[in-house]
Amino acid sequence: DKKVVAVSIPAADHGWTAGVVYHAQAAAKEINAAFPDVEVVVKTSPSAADQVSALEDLSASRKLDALVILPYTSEELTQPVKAIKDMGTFITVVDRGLTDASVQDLYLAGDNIAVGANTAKFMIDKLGGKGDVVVLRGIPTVIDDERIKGFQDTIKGTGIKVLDIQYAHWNSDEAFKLMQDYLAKYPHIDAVWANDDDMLLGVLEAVKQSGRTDIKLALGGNGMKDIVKKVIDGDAMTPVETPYPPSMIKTAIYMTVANLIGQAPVRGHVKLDAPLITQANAKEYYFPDSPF
Amino acid sequence: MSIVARIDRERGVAPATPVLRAEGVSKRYGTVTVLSDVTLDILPGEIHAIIGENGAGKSTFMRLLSGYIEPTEGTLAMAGHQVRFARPDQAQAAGIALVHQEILLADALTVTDNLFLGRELTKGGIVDDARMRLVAAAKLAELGCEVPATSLIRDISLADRQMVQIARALLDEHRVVIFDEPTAVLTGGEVERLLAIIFELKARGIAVLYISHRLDEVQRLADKVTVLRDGKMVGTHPGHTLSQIDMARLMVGRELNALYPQKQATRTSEPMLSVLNAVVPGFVQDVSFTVHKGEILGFAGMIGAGRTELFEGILGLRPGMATIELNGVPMRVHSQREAMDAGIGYLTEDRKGKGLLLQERLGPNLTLSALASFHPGLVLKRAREADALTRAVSSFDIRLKSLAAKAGQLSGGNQQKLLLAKVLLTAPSVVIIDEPTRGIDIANKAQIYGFIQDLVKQGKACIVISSEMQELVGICDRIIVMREGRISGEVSGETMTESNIALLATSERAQLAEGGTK
Amino acid sequence: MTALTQSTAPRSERRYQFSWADAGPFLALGALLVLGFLINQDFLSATNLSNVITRSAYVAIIAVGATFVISSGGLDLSVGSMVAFIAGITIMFMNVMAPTLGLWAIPAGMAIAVLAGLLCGLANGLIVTVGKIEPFIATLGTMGIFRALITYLTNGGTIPIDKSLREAYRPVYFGTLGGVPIPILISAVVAVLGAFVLYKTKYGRKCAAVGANEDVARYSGISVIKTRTIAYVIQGACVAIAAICYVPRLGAATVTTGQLWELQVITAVVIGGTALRGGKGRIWGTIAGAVILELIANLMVLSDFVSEYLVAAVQGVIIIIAMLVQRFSK
Amino acid sequence: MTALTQSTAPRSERRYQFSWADAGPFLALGALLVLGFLINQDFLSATNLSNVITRSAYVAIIAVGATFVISSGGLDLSVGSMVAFIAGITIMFMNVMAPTLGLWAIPAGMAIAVLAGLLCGLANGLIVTVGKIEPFIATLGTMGIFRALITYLTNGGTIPIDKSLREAYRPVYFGTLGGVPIPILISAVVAVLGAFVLYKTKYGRKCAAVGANEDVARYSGISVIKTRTIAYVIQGACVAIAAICYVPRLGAATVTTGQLWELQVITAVVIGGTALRGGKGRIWGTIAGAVILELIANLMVLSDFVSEYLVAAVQGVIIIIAMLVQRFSK
Ligand SMILES: Nc1ncnc2c1ncn2[C@@H]1O[C@H](COP(=O)(O)OP(=O)(O)OP(=O)(O)O)[C@@H](O)[C@H]1O
Ligand SMILES: Nc1ncnc2c1ncn2[C@@H]1O[C@H](COP(=O)(O)OP(=O)(O)OP(=O)(O)O)[C@@H](O)[C@H]1O
Ligand SMILES: [Mg+2]
Ligand SMILES: [Mg+2]
Repeated sequence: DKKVVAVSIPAADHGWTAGVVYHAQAAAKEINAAFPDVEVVVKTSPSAADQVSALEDLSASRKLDALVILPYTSEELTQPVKAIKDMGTFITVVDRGLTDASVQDLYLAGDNIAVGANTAKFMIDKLGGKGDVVVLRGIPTVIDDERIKGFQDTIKGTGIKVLDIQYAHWNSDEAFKLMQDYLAKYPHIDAVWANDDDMLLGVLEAVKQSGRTDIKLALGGNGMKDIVKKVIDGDAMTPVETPYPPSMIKTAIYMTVANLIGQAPVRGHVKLDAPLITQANAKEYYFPDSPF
Repeated sequence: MSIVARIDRERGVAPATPVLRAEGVSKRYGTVTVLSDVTLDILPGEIHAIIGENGAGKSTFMRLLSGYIEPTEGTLAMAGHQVRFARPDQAQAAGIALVHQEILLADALTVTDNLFLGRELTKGGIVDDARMRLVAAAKLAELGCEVPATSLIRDISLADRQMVQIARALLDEHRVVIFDEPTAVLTGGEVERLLAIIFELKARGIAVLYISHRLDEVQRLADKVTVLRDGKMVGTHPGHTLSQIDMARLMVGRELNALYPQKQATRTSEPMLSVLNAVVPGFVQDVSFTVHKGEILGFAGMIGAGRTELFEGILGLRPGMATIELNGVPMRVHSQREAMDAGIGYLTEDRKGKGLLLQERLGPNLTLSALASFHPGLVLKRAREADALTRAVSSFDIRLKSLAAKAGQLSGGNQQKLLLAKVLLTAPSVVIIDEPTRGIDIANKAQIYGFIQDLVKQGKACIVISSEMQELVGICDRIIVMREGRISGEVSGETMTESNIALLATSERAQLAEGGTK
Repeated sequence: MTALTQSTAPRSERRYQFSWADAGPFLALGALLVLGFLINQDFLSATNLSNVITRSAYVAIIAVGATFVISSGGLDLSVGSMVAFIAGITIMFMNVMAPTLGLWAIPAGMAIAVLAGLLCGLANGLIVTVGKIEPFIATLGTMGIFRALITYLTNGGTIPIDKSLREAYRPVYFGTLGGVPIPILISAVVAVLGAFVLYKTKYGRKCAAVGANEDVARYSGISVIKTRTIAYVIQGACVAIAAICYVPRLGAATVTTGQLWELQVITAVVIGGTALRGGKGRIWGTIAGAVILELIANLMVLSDFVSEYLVAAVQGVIIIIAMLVQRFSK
Repeated sequence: MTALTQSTAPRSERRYQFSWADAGPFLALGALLVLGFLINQDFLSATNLSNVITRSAYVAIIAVGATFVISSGGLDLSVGSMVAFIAGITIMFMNVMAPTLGLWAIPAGMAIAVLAGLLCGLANGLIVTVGKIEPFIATLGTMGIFRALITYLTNGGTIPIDKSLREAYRPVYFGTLGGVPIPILISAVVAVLGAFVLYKTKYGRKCAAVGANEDVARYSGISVIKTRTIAYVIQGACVAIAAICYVPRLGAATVTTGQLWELQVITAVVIGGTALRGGKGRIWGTIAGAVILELIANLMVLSDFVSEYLVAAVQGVIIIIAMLVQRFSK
């Protein structure tokens, strides 16, 4: 009998989640082709409630040998995932940890705090410890909170001042508008941080249009291929990038399958680092064929 | 019940105390005065007719008495006590009911729902549908209306809707019942039954206010007749002393010519529109007829005979089948547009629901079906539209206070005239008019008859569907009578009498009598 | 009058007539069940069906309220945010009270939820009726307001329910009574109550009248403002009940709770046969509509035909087809 | 005749009368400008205002189309997804054509965009009119379909425009003509055309008639199906024009492009004074409405009063207040 690995991820509702869907599907295709006795099923859900529903549906209709899940939110998905674990399913959790850590057999995550912190460190360095910064944040969620927290904790005590911080919903259009408004509101801005690369695209257009020269840095995060390309090309305004690769889902799926069919049990906690991508190492993070 | 008790008590004490009194009431809309300084007493057990030309302010006055609008000036008193109605239901609670000139029912609800709207019968807090249906059916049967109490209003004919409205007003005991042109959409039998009911109300000591442009009804009914002209009161007269001609003269304020124009021999034997085997599922079976160039062809019948449906079916306004020959050319009509383009104009009987955009100004309403002729290039010619409106207002004598009015602000009769003008703008060669003079005052009726005659004089053909037999006899060359969706006979020349039409309209096999009144 | 009686004899009462229009949503439901079975045999398994119906309970409960609002001629786009907002304050209240009240914090919190629902509904109703603002815009405004409030309350994150209450509260979603999941029972009760009020009480008649023709209603002595406001209040109560069932399912309220539910709710109502322009509501049709929507989503998960990217498209197509089938089965 | 001359001689057509109802949105706009200036002096700077108005261009252009749809008694929820879909296929087409056509790929792509817009609009229109499906549901369905299609085309990500075309296309958003940003000019042209068609042509009359009373329109020889379908086609064309202006702004189409624009568009139309139940459209009010919405968002950023969490709430409140002001200034 085939071993079933269910993959439950958010629907592609912006760039990063689109990357997740892409990599998950790629992994499923590769594994289904390579291992005849493993079936990987990918299901996307547009909300937390839908994700819970999808879990119920998947587990009601067949026995799952393993579940790889990138949960919408930690609190809401903990109980439903636990219910599946209780049926004897191997649980791999990606990115957002469940509130009850004992549920996850394998946990693989990026480091959102580090995304914020590393960006902040670079900024402090580059600006010489002082300067006026505006920040664009995404959608009210834990990821967003953690990145902002990492950033703010790091600049505490330095001369870096956050002039303004507003939501732009991880959406380039909204970021474009918000940046235009920041530019109208503040006659002098040293640096911009958009905590996601989708937003950075909008920011860059707005800065370009304004023709202002006071903005020295415009940084993003997440490792979008267009931004990594900029780093490779030695862009002055965006010289660095922090990765938060959606491909972590692929890693997680492979590790889970390895656990199922391999001899070596895979358990525990894997934290992907968020090192600064610079011109020196950018090539390693550049995947021109990924949609993200 | 308590109301009746009170009425009895009052009658015992002071029989002459007016049950309702309007004192010096006026109504203005902005700067437009619609009604000025009207004082009127209404006594219990009295039938009081209000007559006047279209736009004289009759409906406005009635709406004011029954709480639909509030007077700008003046007061109302009931049994000597001053009252103020902010809403119609307050007037209803005080014992005043109005049967509106325009149908005011909720289309999406059933007959029963509409009858009991806002005063449902309940049993232990639960609405008692079964009992309401019974009561509704009984009340409708009493009025001679046989629609099922469970039909949706939108599925029943206009006449039936009017009966439902009347039933609604009569459901509770009232002290004053106001009828605003109740018979405009009714035919002979229904009218008789309604008049009988009104006499019954009178006998019970209930005051009745009655508005009609059918002066014969007024003459039969009214104890008193009050005449309004241009929003002002002209006078109150004892009813039975006035002849119809007197009433007309009082309304118009001048001498009147004959109501019906002299018949002209414009009819030719050249067929203009022939309809063969028309079928409208559920309404009409196998109807064929021909109308000739220069002819006025009448269609008579009881309510529910299917006349409206016949023509709507022919013109593609509802599902139906018919073979048509227009000027000898066979054709099929799938939509009103095609009919218009072929030169067939149709004036609907439902001016409020299907005829006019009530929220729209007069110009756009007038030109709606003839937009092409106001639109020679890309741009709509506003000046041409304004011209057309001015012309229509004068040639159809549309009475209005301002050319910027909305269609819904016109009085009922004037809406009808606007609608007629609208249909004739399409320059049809065959004009089908469903109830041409519904709600039109006597002076203007003559005008419209004249107009119809002008049409046939120009070599057009005209079909007139009417529930007023007298009117058909007065103007038509030939009258087809329908019954239960079929043609039951045809009258012309000597046989064209009201009694023959009535006979054909009601009984299976009619023996027509010759001669009689014309 | 002989003619009249003759001609109308064959027309009988409608009462016992089978109405295709009313049966539409149930036929669509049946068709979907058959389709589902053809696609995947597991579809008709008791677990799967019970899961799906349980899940449709929220939307069904809210949609019962929406049937009132819509049949009275209104519209409410704020219900999704309102669920989140009410769930949020309910959880906060329960958490605060848990130390003093113990498990009694749960019923107390439920009472607070209902109160909050009534107030939110009242606010919507008053803005629409007294403020005379187009319902679409008014409730779009309050949708933003409720959503922002829950964002503010959660500091942009999540409010989880206290561990001490969690287990005791769980059965409200996960429990069964006589083998029937509790949310299904609750939604059945709400639907029966809704049907009773809409079909059997004076208020229901007023509601339909106001939606069918405001003028006629007003002239019949029905207060349009009061009737329509009450419809919004009923909607608020239904949202509160849905929130009460929702909280134990995920154990938390977040800023994304209930997002886009308003569209699902309205779709359920319309699929159920209630006309958006008001007039007459169909509670049972609404329930069928809510189940249909969940079934479609469930089918998408169970079938493997559709690319993940195209799920929304297929759902859209199925809904349009369902409406077409309904329209032309008349 | 006599009656008219007697009592009404002095009163003529409305043409020169001032109407408070029509002025409502412009008054609200003025009030907002004053408020903005009080909050932040930079608000009235030329750059800021020009940015804001340029930004409102998309919504304004789409909302002109929506004014047709709504005044003809319809509704279109799919416009946001349609922008994304059209932008997506336009970019794909341009990219494919760039090697052969060079810069001519840009106008060719624009033509394709317009064609696609007309077809999408036609599809919406036919589903609503011929399919007789409630516009809310029909366009909710196509909204899902368009969104899924763009997700599918982009693989859930982004379709950027070819580098070789980027610079040549940029001015369509960022360029100016006689000092006026091009998107503003385009939306002005669209509005003038829209106003012309709606107020000065036969079609405009038909549109309003169909929206006001379908039966009257039908009995007046107007094809309800044709008229309403054309309104959706016009909507499609407007969406295409908006997409054409949109592409050069960020040089890409993504799965999130145009999300929730449908709500903004409808809000703009309603704030502008067009009634959602149809019958009368106000193109210039719609334009004012679109600018008002952008101004409110702009004010939120420029002012420092509001917590980032509460921005949506304050926007909701301002919109409701704007509607109330409008309502009661009548
Ligand atoms: N809301 C309104 N605003 C302005 N004018 C109005 C309004 N309502 C009615 N009028 C005007 O008041 C006048 C009287 O109207 P009313 O309906 O009372 O006439 P009527 O005597 O009932 O006529 P008919 O016999 O045609 O029914 C008409 O000229 C009409 O245009
Ligand atoms: N809802 C309905 N369902 C079935 N039959 C109906 C319905 N309404 C009317 N009918 C039938 O249709 C036929 C024609 O109705 P209608 O009253 O409209 O005719 P009409 O001659 O045009 O009357 P009017 O004088 O009102 O114009 C009658 O046989 C009537 O019984
Ligand atoms: Mg009148
Ligand atoms: Mg008729």
